[in-house]
Amino acid sequence: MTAVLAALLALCVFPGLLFAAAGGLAAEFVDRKLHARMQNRVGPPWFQPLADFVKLLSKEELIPGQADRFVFRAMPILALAAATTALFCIPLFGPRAISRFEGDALVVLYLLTLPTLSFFLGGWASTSPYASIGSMRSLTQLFAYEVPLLMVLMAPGLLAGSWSLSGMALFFQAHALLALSNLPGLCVALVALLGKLEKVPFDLAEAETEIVAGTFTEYSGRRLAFFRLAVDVEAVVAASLLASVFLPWGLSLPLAATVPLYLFKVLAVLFVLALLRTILARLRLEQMLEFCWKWLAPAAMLQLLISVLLAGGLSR
Amino acid sequence: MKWPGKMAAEALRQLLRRPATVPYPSVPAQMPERFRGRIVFDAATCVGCGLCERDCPSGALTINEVGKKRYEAVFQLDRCLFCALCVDLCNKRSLAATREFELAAVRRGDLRVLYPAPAAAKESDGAA
Amino acid sequence: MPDAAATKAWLEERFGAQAAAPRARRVFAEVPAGSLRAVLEVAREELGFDALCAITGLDEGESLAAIYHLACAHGTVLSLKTRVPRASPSLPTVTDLFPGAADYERELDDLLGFHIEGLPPGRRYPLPEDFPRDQKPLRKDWSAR
Amino acid sequence: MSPVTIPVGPQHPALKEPESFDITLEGERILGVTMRLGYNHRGIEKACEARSWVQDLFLLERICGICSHAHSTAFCMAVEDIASLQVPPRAQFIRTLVGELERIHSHLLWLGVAGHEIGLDTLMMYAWRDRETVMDLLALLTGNRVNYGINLIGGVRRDVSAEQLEQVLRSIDFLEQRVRYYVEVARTESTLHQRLAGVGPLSMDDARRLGAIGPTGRASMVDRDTRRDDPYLAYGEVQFKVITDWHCDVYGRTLVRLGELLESFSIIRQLAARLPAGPLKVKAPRKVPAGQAVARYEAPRGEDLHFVRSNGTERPERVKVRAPTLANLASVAKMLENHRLADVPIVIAAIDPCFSCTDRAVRLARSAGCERLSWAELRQHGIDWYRREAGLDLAALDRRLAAHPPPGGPP
Repeated sequence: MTAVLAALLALCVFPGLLFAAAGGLAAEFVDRKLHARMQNRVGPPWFQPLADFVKLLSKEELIPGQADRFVFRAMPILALAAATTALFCIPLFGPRAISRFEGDALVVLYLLTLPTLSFFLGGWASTSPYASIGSMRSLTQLFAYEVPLLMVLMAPGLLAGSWSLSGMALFFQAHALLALSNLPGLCVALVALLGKLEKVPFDLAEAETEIVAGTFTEYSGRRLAFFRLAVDVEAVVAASLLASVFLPWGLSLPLAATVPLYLFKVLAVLFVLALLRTILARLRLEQMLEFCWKWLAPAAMLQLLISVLLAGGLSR
Repeated sequence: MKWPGKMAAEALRQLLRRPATVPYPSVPAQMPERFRGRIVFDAATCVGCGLCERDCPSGALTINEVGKKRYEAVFQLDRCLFCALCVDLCNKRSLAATREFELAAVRRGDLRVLYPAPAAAKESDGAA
Repeated sequence: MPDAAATKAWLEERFGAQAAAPRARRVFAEVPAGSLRAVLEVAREELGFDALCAITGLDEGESLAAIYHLACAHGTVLSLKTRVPRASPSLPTVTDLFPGAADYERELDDLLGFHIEGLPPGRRYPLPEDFPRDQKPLRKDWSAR
Repeated sequence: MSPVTIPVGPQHPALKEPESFDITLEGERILGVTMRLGYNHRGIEKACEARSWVQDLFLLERICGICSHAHSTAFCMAVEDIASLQVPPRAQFIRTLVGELERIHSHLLWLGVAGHEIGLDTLMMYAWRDRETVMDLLALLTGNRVNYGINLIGGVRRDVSAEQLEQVLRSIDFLEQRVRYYVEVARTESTLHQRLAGVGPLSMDDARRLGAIGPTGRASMVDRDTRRDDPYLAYGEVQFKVITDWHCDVYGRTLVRLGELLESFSIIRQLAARLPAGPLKVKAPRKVPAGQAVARYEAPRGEDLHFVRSNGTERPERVKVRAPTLANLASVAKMLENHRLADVPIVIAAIDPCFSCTDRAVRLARSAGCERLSWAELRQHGIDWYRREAGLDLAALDRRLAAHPPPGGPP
């Protein structure tokens, strides 16, 4: 009975839906505020993302006549569910995540890819030309950033000899200095994350001035609110993932220290993301592909090489 | 040398600066002295020559004779384009441009402003 | 370098056109519709009037007129007027000489009812597609009410 | 993938004014573009024929919100030419000063729009923040931020005081430093450069053939500038360079505009140093003698041409306005040929289109098979939906609105 209650609690409150949603809205606020201040603007008040969410919930929802209604309706829920589920496997306030098993690193990556796929399907199902082009772009983009991201996330795993995020975290608690070798990977991951979160310079899928709102063009009301929340949750999950994999220090400290430490790391990741999207222009699709394959993927290979060599040295 | 992120220093500097945004309307906006806002009419000095009415580009202004040498002015603020040409044309300086610019109204009727003739009781006052 | 006086003299001599140069760098001339294209072409080739700035359409009662404003690199503007009868206001297109002129000619058609011979097909400009074709707003006898 | 046609406009985030570009795409590649213009046609030329000369001046100033001074000055010059009025030199200088300030505000506006079109909103925020300086200057000098109303046939309406000139020079110094920073950014920021360089190419031959003017033409080495070629106002008395560029693309157009900003600062300094004393205007006749004139004015977007004909009455017989955008639109289709969808917004923006100028009656584009709701139906639908779904009763508001219809609503 208590096990069921605990599971329900985990599902709904921590680190489940409530925590993820609160974290996501907070992350959106931080991002928007930093973006605004770097542009010398005031920026939104702290409750603005929540207010936007509530407002969207109360709005009328329109579904295009020719849209595939089931896919159109299901995709926002799928995106939100996938992003939230990923949080269960990420070590937040300690080296051990709520759910951990060998190979959970890949599951998290898979779960983080699902929202992008759901954007694609949602956009495709809505049959609008803007959304279709946005969908094509988001899928094309996926292949560009996903490979480098996967490679750099594998690198610490190679070093730690574990395919579990918790396993990696535990390993780096013992070998704190070795985590420094992953810093090139962190840089690659931060750039790839801009693609995953569809932010400038990689926001081609929803490039406002070109294709209106891209994949989300036909979405309104509740479904749009869920999609936007899913993006926010994805941001906080991805930031947590980067924090636990690339900045694993201090996870075995007492809870009173790990909680602020976690917040600090996540905020640092969000800050870098906000800065990058402030100072860069949106790339074209072929420019993005070229950048990712020409620069990002080789950098990820380099990180992999460093980790392989280090792992070889350790085992000897 | 071309490199991405040349604006980083500038962007980070802004973090330490106060936002450039003027928090209007909580801080009122001050218009410069020459601003051409709502036109006011001084019925006491008007001689009813009608120069202003004749040349108003949008026909926003009418001067009516209500009694012997007594004139009232009617402004249609929804037609007025705030060029203040009428002010320049008036030989008796009966018209003046103010710095008032917050003229939005919910009803069209509110945009019709009557400046009554002098003897018609009260001082000329603004929106009805 | 064609200044106003030289341009005026050239027009009078070459085409026997009536020309006037009321101020520096401005020439006004009238040519018959038949020789319009020839004058435009020769003015471009020989005097360097290589930019067609605008075409003004006029309603002069009995006739309609079009003024072709040409500019050269030295600032002289040559305004060539040509008249056509109101009953059959037909002008040859100049889009082959000045490809940018298509919109100017469409405007002549839409607003004044010129018939431009040889104008490449395209959408109307500037009036909406559902505006009655026989209504020509810039004619003097047309009013909005 | 079979070709798809996507509508860019009449309502689209990339366009600040309603115009429509139907773009046929194969993947990301553009196969063809059809333009539909005229959404902003307001019949101003016709309206001018029914108003007096001075009324027309203020009507024409409202053709466009950005280059309003260009239109009003061009009209004034044409009328003064017909009536043989000698405008006092001080008035000429003040007109030139306002004209150059207008160019600064327009080019900074353009820089911001260009940044926004390629996703660099930060550039827009900075450029528009700095543009406030010049807007405030214009308000200080003329009495308003746009539609300055400084012109009168025969001169100007307001004088410029010594303190105001000092304020102008101080602001110019600040703006110059900012513009130098933007030049630096444009030259060195690689993502910006990647989005601009090679985009929307227009060769010198094409530019000449299609009649491209203003910065669009000058960025394709068409060395034309009315200010130099056909000097008007006080331009004959100041030194300035005509900025041209050999890039022949959006990047070149950016550099030309930034270069022109620096030239404008220099022109303003010369004007301030040499502002002659004297009267502000000469009296203009109410009936302009019969005649005709062509006036050309180098607006921020290119040459603005006004043709005015008078028949000796209180009203003009014909006023023809050819705004710069119309001359440049023919080039846009050329620039977009075989390019990518992603470049459409910046290529259109790069000619700095001003469609209100161009078109000078708004109706919906009708397409078959669409359900069209009238304003009243749409409003009723909203009220019903909120009552049903959200339990909000907007009927009280509805009753108030019914009693007093909102301004601008249909009868």
